Amino acid sequence: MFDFEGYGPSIMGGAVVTIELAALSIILAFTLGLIGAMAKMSKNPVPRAIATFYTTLIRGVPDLVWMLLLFYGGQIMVNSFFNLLYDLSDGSIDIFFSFNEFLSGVLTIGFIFGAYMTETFRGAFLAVDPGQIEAGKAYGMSGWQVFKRISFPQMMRHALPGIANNWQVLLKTTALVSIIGLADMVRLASEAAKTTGQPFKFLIPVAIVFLAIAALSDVVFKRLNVKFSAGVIKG
Amino acid sequence: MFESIIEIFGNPETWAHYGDGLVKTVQLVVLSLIVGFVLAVPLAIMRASENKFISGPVWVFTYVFRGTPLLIQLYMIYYGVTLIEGIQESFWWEIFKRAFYPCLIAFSLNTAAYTTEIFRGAILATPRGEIEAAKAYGMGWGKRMARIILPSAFRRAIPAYSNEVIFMLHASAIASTVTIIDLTGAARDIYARYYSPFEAFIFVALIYLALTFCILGVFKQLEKRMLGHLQPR
Amino acid sequence: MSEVAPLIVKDVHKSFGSHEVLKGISLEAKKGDVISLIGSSGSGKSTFLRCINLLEIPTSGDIQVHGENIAFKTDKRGERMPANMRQVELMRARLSMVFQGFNLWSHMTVMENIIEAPIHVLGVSKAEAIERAEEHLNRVGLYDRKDYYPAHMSGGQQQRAAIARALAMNPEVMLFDEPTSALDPELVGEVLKVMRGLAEEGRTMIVVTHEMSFAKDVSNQVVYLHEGVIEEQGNPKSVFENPSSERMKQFLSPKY
Amino acid sequence: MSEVAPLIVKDVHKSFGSHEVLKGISLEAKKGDVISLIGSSGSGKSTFLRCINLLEIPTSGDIQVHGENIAFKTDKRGERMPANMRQVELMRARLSMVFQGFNLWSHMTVMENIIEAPIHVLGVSKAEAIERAEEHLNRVGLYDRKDYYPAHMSGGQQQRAAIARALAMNPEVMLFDEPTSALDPELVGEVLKVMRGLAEEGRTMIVVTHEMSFAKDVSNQVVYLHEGVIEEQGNPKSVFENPSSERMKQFLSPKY
Amino acid sequence: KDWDTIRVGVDAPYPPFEFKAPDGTLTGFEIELGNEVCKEISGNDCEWVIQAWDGIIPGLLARKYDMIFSSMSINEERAKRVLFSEPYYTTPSAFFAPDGSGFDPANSSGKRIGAQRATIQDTYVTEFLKDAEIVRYTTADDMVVDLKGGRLDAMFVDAPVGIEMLGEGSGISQAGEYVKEPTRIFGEGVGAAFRKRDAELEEKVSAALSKIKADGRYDVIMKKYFDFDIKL
Ligand SMILES: Nc1ncnc2c1ncn2[C@@H]1O[C@H](COP(=O)(O)OP(=O)(O)OP(=O)(O)O)[C@@H](O)[C@H]1O
Ligand SMILES: Nc1ncnc2c1ncn2[C@@H]1O[C@H](COP(=O)(O)OP(=O)(O)OP(=O)(O)O)[C@@H](O)[C@H]1O
Ligand SMILES: [Mg+2]
Ligand SMILES: [Mg+2]
Repeated sequence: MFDFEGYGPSIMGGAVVTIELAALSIILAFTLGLIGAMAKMSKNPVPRAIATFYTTLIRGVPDLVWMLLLFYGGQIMVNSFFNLLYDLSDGSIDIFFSFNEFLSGVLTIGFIFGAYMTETFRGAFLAVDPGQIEAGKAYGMSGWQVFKRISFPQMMRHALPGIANNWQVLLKTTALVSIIGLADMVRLASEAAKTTGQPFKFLIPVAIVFLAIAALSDVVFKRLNVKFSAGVIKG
Repeated sequence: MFESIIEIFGNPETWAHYGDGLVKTVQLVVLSLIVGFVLAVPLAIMRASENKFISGPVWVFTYVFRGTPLLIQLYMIYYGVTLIEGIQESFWWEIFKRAFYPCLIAFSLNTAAYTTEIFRGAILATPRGEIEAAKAYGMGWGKRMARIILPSAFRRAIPAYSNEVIFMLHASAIASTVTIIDLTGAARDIYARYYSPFEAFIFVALIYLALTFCILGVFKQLEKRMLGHLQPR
Repeated sequence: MSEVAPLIVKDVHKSFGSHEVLKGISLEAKKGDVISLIGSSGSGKSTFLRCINLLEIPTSGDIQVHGENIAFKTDKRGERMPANMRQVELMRARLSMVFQGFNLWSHMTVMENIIEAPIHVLGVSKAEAIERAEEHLNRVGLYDRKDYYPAHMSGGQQQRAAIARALAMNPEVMLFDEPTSALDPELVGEVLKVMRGLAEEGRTMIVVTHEMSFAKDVSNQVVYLHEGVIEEQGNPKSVFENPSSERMKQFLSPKY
Repeated sequence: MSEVAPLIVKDVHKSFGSHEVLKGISLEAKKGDVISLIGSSGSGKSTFLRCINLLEIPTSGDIQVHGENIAFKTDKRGERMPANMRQVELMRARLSMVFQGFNLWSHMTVMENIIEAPIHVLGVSKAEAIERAEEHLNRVGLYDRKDYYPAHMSGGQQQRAAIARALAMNPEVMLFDEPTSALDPELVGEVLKVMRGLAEEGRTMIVVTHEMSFAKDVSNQVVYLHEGVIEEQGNPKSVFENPSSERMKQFLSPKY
Repeated sequence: KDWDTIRVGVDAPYPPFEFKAPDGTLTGFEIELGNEVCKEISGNDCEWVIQAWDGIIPGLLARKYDMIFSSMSINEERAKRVLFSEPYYTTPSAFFAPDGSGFDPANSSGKRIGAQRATIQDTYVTEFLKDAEIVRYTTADDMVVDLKGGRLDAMFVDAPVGIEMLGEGSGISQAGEYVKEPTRIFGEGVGAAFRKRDAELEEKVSAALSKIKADGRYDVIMKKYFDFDIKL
């Protein structure tokens, strides 16, 4: 039944790739988002400008174009540097760097969603009552302690809906990596669909997997929301 | 680097190609937004209904179209239409043979789903008192909807809808996967012709960026004009 | 007295679930009557007013507007329903309501608010509606604000705009539900002044109010509601100076 | 009197942009002093209190905590900065502040709020922190609320929890910025009672307050601030009964 | 530099030269031949890297892999950017169209004709079939699906690929003659491609290819996939 004319196992493998890709990307996006939000709120205009440039640029250009650019161009950019070394050293320095599709996918999606996360986190940090932070300082906490113990946990509460939303969008965006050649669930299923001439047989199950992950994430985020809204009056 | 830029952009065909792509992208986005909007209005009204039998099916539609990748929706429609019995003999085939219309259908349904949810939220946010006032002045359901609820809901929906428009512009890039030469498709052609990803994609990224800014600008004006009643003076 | 009364309410009952809020209320408004409805919070004043123009459907009882009885039917789930929504809409157009929270349509300017229902419900031409609206705006002293959005006006101005909107329907009866209680004390005066003017013009009005001075000075009939029953009713002089009911005495005592 | 004063403030100035809010304020708090800071709104009371524990950096002037001077430096942009953040943190740990809006950490229970800084700033063990927290909670009458989140308590309870949090740092000096003004009148009493108790125990406290009765009855020194200057200072009896400054007389007049 | 593992770029599916079995493993004529070549040089199979055709030369230049072994026809345009080995096979290109459609390459005005983007076939139709509507595809299988689905009037591909992908009974067959001219476009056979600086690797590969051709291994593989001779 789950054989799917022999394609079943490899599509299942693709589903794992999709989930791994999404999970690693969201971690990267989360990190970049935190850094970006810090930079945007910094008093120093240089990181602020860089972060603003980053978010504007990312949000103004389609994901797919970013993928094509970073996927095809990223490696060239890195390696053209090493090529230069190679040529300058007459071939004695021969370093190269190989991005596999998976890594490129994670980097690209993480990079794109880092920009969306930046905005989410920035809004969430701004929503934290400044009095809460001041109280931390007034009790002698260092900047890092205030961040770790006060701002961050409170910020997460405000950020959670945004994170949930970004996650759902990111999940669907992973489908685009199939276009640049990563053998994720969508790619394997659509190849199978084309080869066998049965698009629905392969694409509908994939759609259902996406819906299932989305529904499951909903449940998880509801739980997380309960956890992070400890201390909030429930309306 | 400079030589290749000159080689690529010195060729008028490159510009023509991007120009055609721009036209295709704009056509696709504008048409699907219009169709999506037209579908979304009745769907949103249904979705806002208290009757589960009316709102339920619409919920299923929006949940499915918002919960799955647009790319899959596109593949299903693009490859699916060829399987419809007898379509190749009918006059419809002239329409669906080319990728444009299947793509337009996928995009329209997708944006309709998102727009439905945006409008539904805006409809439900209509102040109760304003609806009561409309009732109290003798307006029936249809008039209330047409004169009070929808006009104020549309205005409230503008900020969220502007995001949807930008998302649609960005999402339209996947049209290039089904042979449509939109902006992204043009960039892929140029890339393949000259083997230069940077020039091809950075240039197209700039065009998208410019389009995004145009959309933002238009909506900013629209908000200024249409949302005056919500801003404090 | 051969003239038909613009509004007759007969033995209206209203329950929410098992809670009976109105327990048989009857009222007749003759042309030019200004009836003040008073009573403590929760006594059912708003509910009664909303029953009159069927924003709430009375559980039983009848409403007669200018001699015409509103027809009711019972729906599938056994709930009472107007038999003919068109009739209700027409009736509502003849009983203009002014709400406590104004409920001006926020996406329309004052002018648009006022001409909306005359054009789209009564079918008046736009030119005529505007002409009349201007009169009403002058009447309530808001002519210079006609192109403002509600959010850009003070509460008192909004309430006066709402009164102009009600006037524009040229209603048989105007219903007011605590028209001043959402206003700052300074703004109450300007609205009461307009209402006093309307009363002097001979408009038929039913006013739910906490402003005893208004009830006393302006209305020709005061109705005191208590727990869904009319406890006391009559001309303001007798009601305020010689209340026969104990409850009414209590109700008046803290304030006087 | 050989004991070192827990807090000495010397000629503190503070400007925001071109607006000079504090124009040279000096103050010495000896052990057991309860100093009330009074003054009209905008006179700079909060700013002064915030300068004491460096939530605002004074434009000039010195702060000495228990004989130790806080060191300042000038940063690249020419702004005055603490030379050593570690010193500031240690100093802040010794001056516990109780805020007007309580500022309890909303994601922590009362108990967690109280043990947070002792554990993470003072390095007390968790067990010990809890033990001491329980004492303080008993002290302010909140023991049974220890597992509540701030949002689930009344304002008066929150402020008492905030006082317990400040006490848990075992501070040299407690700073209060209008500890009761965010409270409903009924709740003010419970907080003042706790503060009175602290004063009787011999705690050193600096209290910005609008409660003249508290300033009069509880403090041993009253400081009247006006436009960033100390206009009057002394024991409450003389200050309230025989104010020498015209401004102070005016300030007191409307209320007495 | 010693070539322990040779990473090889290939555009799949492009049957019978390279394609994936349902279980996901890569196979085909060039895959088997390539593995022989790699074994000859390094003792190991090649490390295959799948890359869509339109990115295959940039991928090489970016060192995603060290060699392209993917039915790449040797022509001048490409030779400007990459270094080619000796050709190792040659096949003609051909049009394929539904049976009975009467498609004639010489009279293709207004027809929808598919070609794979950036291939020699693309270059050819772009230059010679100016009145036709050219639809460009990233991969060959997309194009075949559209041809089968009736979206294309014809496609222009490497002849064995067309034959293999369409198969018997598909209702689609070759239309017109094989196309091999002009050589300017179609080149003189298919070669492995290298970065220009890796001349040493190119020599090794060319040598290995000659050896494999000479000792009969080439023919064994070829017979598995073709019933005619493509050897050069
Ligand atoms: N939609 C409803 N559903 C249930 N109970 C209702 C509803 N509307 C009103 N009630 C109840 O009916 C009673 C009368 O309400 P009503 O609003 O008529 O009082 P009121 O006299 O207008 O009081 P107030 O002076 O506070 O406006 C109240 O007990 C109220 O809780
Ligand atoms: N961060 C700031 N930036 C600019 N001006 C400020 C800032 N903080 C306070 N001020 C100004 O300093 C002056 C003194 O403010 P402060 O809060 O100290 O007054 P206060 O005596 O505590 O008054 P209140 O009794 O209203 O709390 C005010 O004019 C205020 O506007
Ligand atoms: Mg009421
Ligand atoms: Mg203050």
